[in-house]
Amino acid sequence: MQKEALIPVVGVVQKITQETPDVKTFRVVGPDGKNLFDHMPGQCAMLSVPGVSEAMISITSSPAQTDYMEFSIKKAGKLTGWLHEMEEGQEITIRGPYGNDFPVETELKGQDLLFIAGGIGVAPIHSVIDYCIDHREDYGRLQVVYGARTPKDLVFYDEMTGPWKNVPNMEVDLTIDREAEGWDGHVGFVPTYAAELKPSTSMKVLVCGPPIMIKFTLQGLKELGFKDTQIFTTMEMRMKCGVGKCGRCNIGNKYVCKDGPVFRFDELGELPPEY
Amino acid sequence: MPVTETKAFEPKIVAFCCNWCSYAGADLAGSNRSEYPSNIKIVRVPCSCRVNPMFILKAFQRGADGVIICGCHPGDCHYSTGNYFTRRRMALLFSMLNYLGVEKGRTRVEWVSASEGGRFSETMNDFASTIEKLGPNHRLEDLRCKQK
Amino acid sequence: MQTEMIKRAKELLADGTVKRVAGWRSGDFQYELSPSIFTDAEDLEKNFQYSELAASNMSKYMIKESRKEGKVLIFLKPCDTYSFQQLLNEHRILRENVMIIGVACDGNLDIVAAKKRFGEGLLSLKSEGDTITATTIYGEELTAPRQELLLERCVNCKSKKHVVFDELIGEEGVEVETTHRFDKVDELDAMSEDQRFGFWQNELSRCIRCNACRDICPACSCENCVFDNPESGFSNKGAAVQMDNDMFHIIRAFHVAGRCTDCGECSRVCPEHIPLHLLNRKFIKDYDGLYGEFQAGSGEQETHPLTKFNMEDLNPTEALNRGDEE
Amino acid sequence: MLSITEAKLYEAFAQLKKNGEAVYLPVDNTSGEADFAEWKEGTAISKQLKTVRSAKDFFFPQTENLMKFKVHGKKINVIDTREELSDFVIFGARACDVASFKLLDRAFIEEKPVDTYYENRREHGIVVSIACSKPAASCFCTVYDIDPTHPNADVDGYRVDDTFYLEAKTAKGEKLLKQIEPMMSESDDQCVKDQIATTEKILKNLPFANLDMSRFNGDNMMDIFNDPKWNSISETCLGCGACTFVCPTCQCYDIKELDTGDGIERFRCWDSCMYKDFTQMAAANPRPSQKERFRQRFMHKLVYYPKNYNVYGCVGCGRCVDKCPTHLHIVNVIKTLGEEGK
Repeated sequence: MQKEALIPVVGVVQKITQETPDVKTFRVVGPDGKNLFDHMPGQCAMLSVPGVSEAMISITSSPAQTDYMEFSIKKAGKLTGWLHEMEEGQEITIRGPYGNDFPVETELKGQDLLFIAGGIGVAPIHSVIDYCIDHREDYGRLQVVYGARTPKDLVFYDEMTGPWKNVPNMEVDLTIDREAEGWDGHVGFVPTYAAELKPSTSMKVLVCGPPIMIKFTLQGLKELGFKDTQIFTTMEMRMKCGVGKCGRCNIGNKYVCKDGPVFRFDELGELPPEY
Repeated sequence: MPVTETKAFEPKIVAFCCNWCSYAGADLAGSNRSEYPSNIKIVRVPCSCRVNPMFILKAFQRGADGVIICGCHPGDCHYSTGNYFTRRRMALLFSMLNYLGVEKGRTRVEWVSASEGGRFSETMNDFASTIEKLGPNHRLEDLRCKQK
Repeated sequence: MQTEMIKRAKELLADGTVKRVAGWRSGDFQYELSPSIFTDAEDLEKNFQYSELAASNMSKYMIKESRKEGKVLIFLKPCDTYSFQQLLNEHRILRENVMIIGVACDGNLDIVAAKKRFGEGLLSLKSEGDTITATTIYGEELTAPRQELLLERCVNCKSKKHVVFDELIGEEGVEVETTHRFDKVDELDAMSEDQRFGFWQNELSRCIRCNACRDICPACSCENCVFDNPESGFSNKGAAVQMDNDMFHIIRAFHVAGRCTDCGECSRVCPEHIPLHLLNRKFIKDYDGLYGEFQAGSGEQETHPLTKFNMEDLNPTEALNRGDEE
Repeated sequence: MLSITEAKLYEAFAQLKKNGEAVYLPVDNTSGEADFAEWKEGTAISKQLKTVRSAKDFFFPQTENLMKFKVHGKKINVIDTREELSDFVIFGARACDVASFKLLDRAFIEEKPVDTYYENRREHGIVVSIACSKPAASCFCTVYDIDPTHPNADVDGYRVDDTFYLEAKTAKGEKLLKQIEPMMSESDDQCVKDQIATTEKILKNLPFANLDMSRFNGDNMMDIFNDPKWNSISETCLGCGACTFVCPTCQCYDIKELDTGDGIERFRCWDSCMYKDFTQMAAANPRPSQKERFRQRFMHKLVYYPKNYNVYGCVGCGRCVDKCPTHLHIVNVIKTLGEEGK
C-alpha cells in the first residue's frame, strides 16, 4: 500500500471496453505506462474523479497481469455514471489496494473450486478465476456458474465461452433469468441453477452477486450439504477512507474495507447482521 | 525590481434575472447598446421566486461581492404571483443578513420589465457603484474560494 | 400533579384507549428528565416524572408515534401545544391517533444556568416558592432565586394557554399579554452593523455543527434535510470557514420562519449555548412588523406570512431601510 | 517540584510564542463555558474543569484539508497542500483528554496504515496536563482506571490557587520545561500532595464512580447486540451529533470535496454514526433506523473496542452526559444494558 493512505496517485484510463450495455471495463495504468501497484484477487481500490466522487471498486484483473489493472464497472451512481461517459486517455485518481483477498494461497490452494456469480458480482470473482487459470496446477477442478438478467448482460461472455472453455478441468455454466431470443442455454435464476447442477460438496465455494442471490444460493448450498466454512463471499458497504479509520463500513467489530471485503460465511455468522 | 500592483477593486456581482421580464430586459439593454458593468454575471431563473436563499449565500461564498435579484414588476409576474413571494422572502432574508452584520447595500431586489432595457443598465450601474463603495465582501466569504 | 398524571395515564392504558404514553422519564441525575415513551403501568409508576425540570417538548416525536399502531397519549405543556398545533397545520401528525392531555406549567428550570450558578458538582435542584435549593457532590447546599434559573423562554413566556388538547390537568392559563421576548432583538437591531457582526461572529464561531438545534426543532421535520443531502452542496459537517456556520444558521432559521412557534428548544439544547432563538425571533419580529402579528401554531392556520402576500407589501430594500429616516 | 505562578506562566507563554511554539489553553468564552484557544497577550487560563469541545481537535480537527486537485482537460494534478508544522503546546488538558489521545493513537497510528495527517500533528503537539482538583458530577474516568490526579502527559501539572506545579514526564516535556526554566522555581510540593488527597476523596464519592462494566467484557458481542433494551432506550434519541462532536474519542470522519473555482479541495470532516446518511448507500442502508445507529455508537465504544483491543473506547470525561439534549448518554446505556441487563 502507498505510504500516504489518503493521497491518491494518478492513473490513466488506457482502454475502455464495452462489456454489456451498462458495464464497461476500464484498463488503468500509471502516467508512465506501468502498472500502479500489485494486488491479490478480491482486493479493491478507491477510484475517484476529483469534483465527482470517490468509490471503492474491486479489481477485476488477475494479479498475474502485471502490466495494468482492470476494473469492470456497472453504471449505477454518480462516479460510475461519470466513468461511463469518459473517453480513453482520461486521468483518474486511484489509491489502494485495500482489503483482504480470497485465500488463494492458503485455504483455497489445491482445492476444487466452485464460483457462483450473478450480474456484476462476477467482477471480483473474475480476478480469482484468472488467478487460478494462471496458476492452473495449484488448483483442482474449476466450476463457474454465472448468470445475468439477459444474454446481453453476461459480462465476459466471450472470454467465458472462448478461452475458458479450453482450460483443462474447467466448466462454465451460464444462465439467464428469462427466455430470450437466440439463447439456447439454460434459463433460470442462479441459485436454482447452481443447485440443479448438484456440485460436489467437497468443493470450496466463492459467491458474489446481489444480496438476494447470495441469500438463496446459500440456502441451496446448505441443502446440498455445504458448510458455512466452505463458502466465501465479498461484502459491500459505504466507504470513505478505505483504511479502517473513518468508521462507517464496520460489521460488528470488523471493518469491511480492512478486515474484508472477503468473508467466510461462518465468520459472518458470528457478526451482527448489519449488512 | 518588485512591482507592487495596486489593483482597483472590481466587484463581482451576481444578478438573478427572471426569464420573462428582467432577462429580456437585459437582452434589450444589450441590443440597445446600453452599457452595464461586465463583472455582473447574470443567472437566468424561471421566476424571481425560484431564487432560494441558499443561492444567494452560495454566491457570496463563492466570491460574489453583491447579489441582485431582478423580476417582473409586481402584478406582472408570468406566473401571476411569484414575485410577491420573492418580495416577502427577500425582505426577511436581507433583514436577517443585515442582522448578522452584512452591509445593507449588498443585496437588492429590483423589478425590471422586458421593455426596460434602459432601466436594466441603470439599475446595474447603480448597484455596481454601491458595491464598489462598500468594497469587497468580507462578512460572508469563504477564503478557500478566493485564493488564486 | 405528577401523581394525577400517572393515574390518568394508567387508566387510559388499562382501558385500552391508548397504547403508549409520551412523557418524561427520570434520568441518571435528579435534574435530567428524558423524553420517553412508556408502555406499561409499572414503568409509569416507577419512572414517570413531571416537574419544573421536564423541559423537553415532545410534539415532534408524534410525527413518528402517530403513525404506529394504536393511539398514543402525550402530555403537553402550554408552549408545547403550539408546536403540536403547528405540526397539525402542516399535516405532519395524524391527530386521530394522538390523545393530548394538557398540563399546567410554571416555567422550566435551566440546567445550564443552574450548573453555572451551583457548579459542575450539581446533584439535585428543588424549588420552594421563589427559592431554589441545590445540592452538590461536594456536600454543599446552595440556594438561588428561582427567577434567575428559569429558561429564557419561560422568563419571557408567551402563553400559559393550551391551544390544542383533549383533557387538561392543572389550572388553565391565558396568553401572556406583554412579554419582553423581543428586547434582545431590539437591542441588536439598535447596534451598528459592525457591532452586530462582532456579536454574531463570536456566537456562531462556537458552533460545533452537531445539528442538535435542527434535530430537536419541532418545525424542522423534513424527511431529508438539505444539510444531509450530499448533492445540495451544503452538506459539509463541520465549518472549514466561518461562512459554513453562518450559512447553516441562516438557512436553518429561514426554513422555519413562519412556522417557528418560538418554543426555544434550539437554544436550550445547544451545547455551546448559542442564543439561536434570537435568529428565529428576528424573523418573527420582522414579519410581525411588516405583515401584521402572527403566532405560528396559535390555532388552525392555512398559511403563514411567507406563504401569502399583500399587494402593498414593501420592497425588500424599503423594508430594510424603514425606520432609518425616523 | 518546579512551580510557576500564573503571572509568570503568561511570561512563559510569551517566550514560547517567541520561540515559534503556539500555546493553546482553556479560555472562558462569553457563554460562560470554556474552550481551547490560542494564547495571546492578555488571555487568561480558565478555571473550569472541562472544555466543551475536547482536546482532540488539535490532532484531529473538525475539518482538515487533505489535498487539492487541479484538473486540466484529461489531466489531473494531485497537490499535497500540507505545510510544515511547528511545535505547539496544549496547556491544561485533563487526564481524560490525555487518555483519549492514546485511544486515537491506536486508531490513527498503531493500526496500519498510519494516518500521516494525525501523526504529523501528534508529533508536533506537546501536551501539558493539569490534574483535576474538583471533578464534576458527570465525571467517571476512574471507571476506566484513569487517574485524574496523575494524567501522564508530556508534562503533568497541578494547579493550587494561582500557582502551577509542573513535572516533565517525557523527553518532549523536558524540552519544553527547559525553554521556560527561568520563569520557574523549585518549590515544596506538599500542597500538591494535599490536593491529590482531597481529590481522591471526591473521586470515591462521584455519582458514577461505581458503574458496573462487567457485562461489557468483549466476549458477548451478539448477546448485547440482540438485547431488546436497545429498542426502548434509543426511541427518543434525536439522531443529532452532539455526543459525537464533544466526544474526545470519536474518530469517524467523512471525506468531501469543495470546488473552489481554482481546483478542487478534498477535505475531511468529523462525521457521526448517529446521522442517517452515515452508512446510506445508493440502494440500501445497513443501519436504517435510529435504533441501529444508536446501538452502533455504544457497541463501538463498549463492545467492539474491548473485543478488538481489550480497552474501552470511552474515557469517562462526561461531556456527552452534560450535553445530550435528551440525556440518552453513555452512562444511561451502561446502566440500562450493563447493570439491569445482566
